[in-house]
Amino acid sequence: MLDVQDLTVSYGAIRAVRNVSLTVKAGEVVTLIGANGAGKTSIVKALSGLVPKASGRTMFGDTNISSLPAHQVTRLGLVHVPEGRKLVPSMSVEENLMCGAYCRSDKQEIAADLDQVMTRFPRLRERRRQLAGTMSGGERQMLAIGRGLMARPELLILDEPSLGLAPLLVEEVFNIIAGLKQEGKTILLIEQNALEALNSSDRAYVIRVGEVVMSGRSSDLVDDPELRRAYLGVN
Amino acid sequence: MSYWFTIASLTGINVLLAYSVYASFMSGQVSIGQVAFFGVGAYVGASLTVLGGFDLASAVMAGGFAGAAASLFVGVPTLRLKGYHFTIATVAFAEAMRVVLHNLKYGRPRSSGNVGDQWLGPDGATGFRHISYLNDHSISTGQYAVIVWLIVAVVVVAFFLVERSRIARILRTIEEDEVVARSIGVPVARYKVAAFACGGFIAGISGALYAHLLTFISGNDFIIHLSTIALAYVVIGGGQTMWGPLIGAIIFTVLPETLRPIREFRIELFGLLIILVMLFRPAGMISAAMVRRWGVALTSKAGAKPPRKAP
Amino acid sequence: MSRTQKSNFYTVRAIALATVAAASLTAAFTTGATAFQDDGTIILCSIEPLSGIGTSFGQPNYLGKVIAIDEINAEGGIEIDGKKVKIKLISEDDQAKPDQGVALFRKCAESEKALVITGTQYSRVTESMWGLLQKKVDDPNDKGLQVPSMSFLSMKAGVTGVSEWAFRNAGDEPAQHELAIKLMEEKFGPFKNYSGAVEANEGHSVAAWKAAYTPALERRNIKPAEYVEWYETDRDFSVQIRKLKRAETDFFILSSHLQANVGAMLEAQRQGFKPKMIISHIGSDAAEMVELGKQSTEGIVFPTAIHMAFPAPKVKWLADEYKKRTKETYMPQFVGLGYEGIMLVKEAIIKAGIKNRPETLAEDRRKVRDQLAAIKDYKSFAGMSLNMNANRDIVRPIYLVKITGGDFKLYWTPDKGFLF
Amino acid sequence: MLLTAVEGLAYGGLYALLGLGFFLTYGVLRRIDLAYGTVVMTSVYLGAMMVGGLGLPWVGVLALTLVVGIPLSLLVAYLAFVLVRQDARFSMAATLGIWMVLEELMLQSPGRGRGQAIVNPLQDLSWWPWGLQIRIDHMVILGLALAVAGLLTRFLTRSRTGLAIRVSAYDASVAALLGISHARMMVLATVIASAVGCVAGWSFAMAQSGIDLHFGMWATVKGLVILVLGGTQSIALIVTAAIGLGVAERVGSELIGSGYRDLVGYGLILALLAVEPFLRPGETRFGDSR
Repeated sequence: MLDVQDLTVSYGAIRAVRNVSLTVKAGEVVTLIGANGAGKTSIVKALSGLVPKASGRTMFGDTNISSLPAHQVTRLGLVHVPEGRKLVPSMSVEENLMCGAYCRSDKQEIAADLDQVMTRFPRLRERRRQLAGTMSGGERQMLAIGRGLMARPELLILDEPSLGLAPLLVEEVFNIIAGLKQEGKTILLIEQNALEALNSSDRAYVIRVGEVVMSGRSSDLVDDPELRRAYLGVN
Repeated sequence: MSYWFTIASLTGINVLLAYSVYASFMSGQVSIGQVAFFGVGAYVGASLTVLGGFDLASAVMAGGFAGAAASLFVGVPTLRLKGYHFTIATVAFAEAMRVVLHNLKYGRPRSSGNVGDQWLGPDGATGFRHISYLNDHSISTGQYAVIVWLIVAVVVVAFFLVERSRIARILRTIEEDEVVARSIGVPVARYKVAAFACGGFIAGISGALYAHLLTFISGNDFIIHLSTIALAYVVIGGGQTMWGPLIGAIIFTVLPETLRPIREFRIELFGLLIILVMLFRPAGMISAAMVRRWGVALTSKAGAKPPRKAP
Repeated sequence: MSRTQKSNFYTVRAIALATVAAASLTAAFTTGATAFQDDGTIILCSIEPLSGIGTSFGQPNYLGKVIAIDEINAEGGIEIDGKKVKIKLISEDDQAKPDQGVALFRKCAESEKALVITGTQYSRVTESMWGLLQKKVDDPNDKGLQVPSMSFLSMKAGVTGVSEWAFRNAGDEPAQHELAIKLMEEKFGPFKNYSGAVEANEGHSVAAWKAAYTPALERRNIKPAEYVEWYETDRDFSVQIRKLKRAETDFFILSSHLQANVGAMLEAQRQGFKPKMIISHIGSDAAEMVELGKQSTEGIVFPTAIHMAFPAPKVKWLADEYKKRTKETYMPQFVGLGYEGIMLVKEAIIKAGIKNRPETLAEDRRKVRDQLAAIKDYKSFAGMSLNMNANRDIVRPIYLVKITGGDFKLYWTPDKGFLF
Repeated sequence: MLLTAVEGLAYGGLYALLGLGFFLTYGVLRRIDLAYGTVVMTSVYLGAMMVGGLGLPWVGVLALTLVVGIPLSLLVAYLAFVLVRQDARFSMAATLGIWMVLEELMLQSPGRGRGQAIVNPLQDLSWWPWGLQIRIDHMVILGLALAVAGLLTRFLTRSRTGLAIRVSAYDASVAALLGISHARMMVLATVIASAVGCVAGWSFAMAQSGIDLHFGMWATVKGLVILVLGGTQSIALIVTAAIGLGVAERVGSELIGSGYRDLVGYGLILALLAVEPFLRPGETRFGDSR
């Protein structure tokens, strides 16, 4: 579904991402793991068009999105839930969710999806009139994922969904991801929490200083001794 | 020549006004209310020389203290406000102050006045006439320009020293992020109020100097326009370093005068200049990077170590 | 050298450079000024707002002056020592800003060496400019400027009090209004029941009320039945007009500017406030009163110095000349005052017998000042006779104009009385 | 007194329209636009001038005002908020420059800065219930203001585009991730804000039968006052604040005269701002602080 060849991203003279190639097939959950500052976020920002791609060829389905602006990429069904949630604090929960469905015009289906999201996250239904700015971190993450789902994504990119959450909430977030995976959603997941990420994904890419240094099936990587030492903090 | 001396005095007064904005601008607070302290300084300064028989130096100092007092009055309750709340509070205060100055009447009757000129001191909307200290004490325009620029020099040197001290770094930290400043133990409110009071003091001095140069003041002189232009001095000149307000105010005051040959089109040209500067030099004419570059260029030519990075 | 010393050194160098730049700039601009009377002309300065908010009265006034100067120079100029000398008018634009006004006044007095400074026309700026003048002539302790200055329109009673070198041709407000009130009494009976409205934010509206209307009314020992204030920038006058209407006064004195006048009169029309007589002075002599105010401003009476409705042929000539030069249809009195002011100055120069040499400038200025102070029975181009009073205001016979049928009609003249 | 208050209510409609334009610019678009009032004034002024010159009927003024005002607002927005984007303070300074240029251009226009007449077809119509004088044109404008307020509220909270504008104003990249074209939304919002401003300016000018150069600065100051009183969170509060201001100003004029009337308004703002952090800690009146 997503096919990235030799992606390079530069900020001025600095090359944040070098010749990264990766693929995501329909129905897969793929994760990018790596240390802070390894370039994971730069990769997905380039994919969704938020930062320009210096070189490389990116295909999404049959469309070449190498130089497409972000809002048009989203319209194709590649939906990026950014790091730090990026909700609009002065909007209510419901308004934030409705924003997710901006690209769609099927009113009844949107209403159905809204109901579905609220069923998935009952907390959001309870607080549908509350302003997003006044909610807790966990609730905001749910809202962010919910907003992403409202777009009916073909590929959902989740950037650090567990960042800054309490351990109990981290677990809940991974439960949600597991649920989405069961429903057959295609997901590209960025995580610092490598162990959890590997446990809930099909395949993984390990990123170090802007390059892919290792890739393979998540279940294999979990057992890789070098990786365990370097990223998982286990001996 | 005395024309250019007058322009020089006016420029000095505007430079002071620009620094009064800059004092709180350093900590990220945008005030459009400096004209209120300017006006208070003008009224207090003029009252002391005209009605109280004080000398110019004490009157100007008193004008400064009056400006500082007024700025504390508005600053203490409103400086805890976030961002533009404070700016709007200063607008409201300035307009309120204008109304007060406009309606102010005190002083004493003049025995020998013409019809309509029988009051010494501010007479409500009619204004405050006979601020004739300069004529009475034979101070020429050239001498006055020197007095004004001596005060400007003191202020510039003070800012030059502050800019290189810990205080400036703290103020810039507050500008960057108040939360960070607070987390490293900076008493943010106290610094903001102190900076604003310094601004009020400079504005007050400037106002007292203005009153004596103009010989007549009235509440309507102190409209909000003046504050916005004072802010423009800083923004156009550059709000990142202490050179910005100086350059901004000088250009703003001198350029319209040199543009006189094109007559009525000079305001358009001038407005255009503001827009152009904002387009091509958004950090103002003098940016921090530019000062650094110059500093490096000058010091390396002299074979010294490059200066520290500006905070 | 330490780093601080170093940067101080460069600061000094920068300041020195800046000083040099400023000095060369100054030189460039002062050499641009006229060398004194090399071309054998009499130099007059003219300061008024030609751009900015005061343009609407500064421009007409300036044009009036230019027309006068053109006329004088077309005749060869003024005779000095048996030789005709032309007048050169140096025009400065103060944008109705007092800070520019003081600088320009000094420029005219010291760099341009003007014999007389005409202006400025905006009373706020006039106040500051005249504050630079010597208060009393021959006071050796007062180092103020010693140059005669005449403003043609600063309609703020008392503004000349600041210096004996200051003169006005704007009219003697107390006398004007005393006469206007007397005439109203003649026509409508005792002036008892009256109300007033003042534009409280404008110095000269307030000054006119205090110095001109109030004394005239106090002499009659009457107080206003209602008195209201508004600001020039106000947009809503309903509260004030209702108060006035409730007071049911016969006479209404309007001491306010154009914009507020129109707004207030429209509201008066709406509320049905219709006094027998409305007297105004400033701000009613403008085409907008009829254009914007429509029927509501009907019946307003104002005293005028020179109005295009005057029957004198020279007034008609001036109006035609003004229309020709500007393509405007209405000539406000500012044009006439400018024209007449220059003629007054010319008269004073002729009578003063000046030498017009660089070394006699101070002496010449003093002589012209004395002649201005002594103006008596000067026959103006509009046919009236003008006198300078002790306040250094020109006293002139007043004429009343009334807005009637969408036009400005001469209402009362000294020789014919009420015309309708 | 009561009479005054009731009439002030009707007059508040004028302020409400003005406040809505400011709400869109300052609250939704979050631009500190000091030239807003001047742009509106310029548009109405030129509209009135052209109608006078072309001999069109009175409705022509509104049409021409919009024809002038919308492109002008877009130009101002492009100059001050698209090209200058580094810091809101610099954008504010740029709008100051625009303000100066526009005002001076009007002085040098064929109108020479003089007041321009605008025909008010309802000029002398008043309704006199129980000794009150209610101007029909004020009622029409109040109705118009309430209608615009209602439509805007619906638009901004219910419609897809309205929500998109709010997201876009908050953060361009968030908007892009939701598939919203930031540039298009900003243009659209500027057009709406400018249209509301033009309608407000035109209504005002019509109610006073003319327009003059003072209107620009006056409108900006009044708009700011309304904004401070009403905040930028809700349209209902803005309308309430505007109507409140209309009433307060009239009652103020009645009780204390014009001289100190404005002092009460400004004093109120100061008091409100000084007390607010204690009343509602953590919340801001000016939308999302980033």
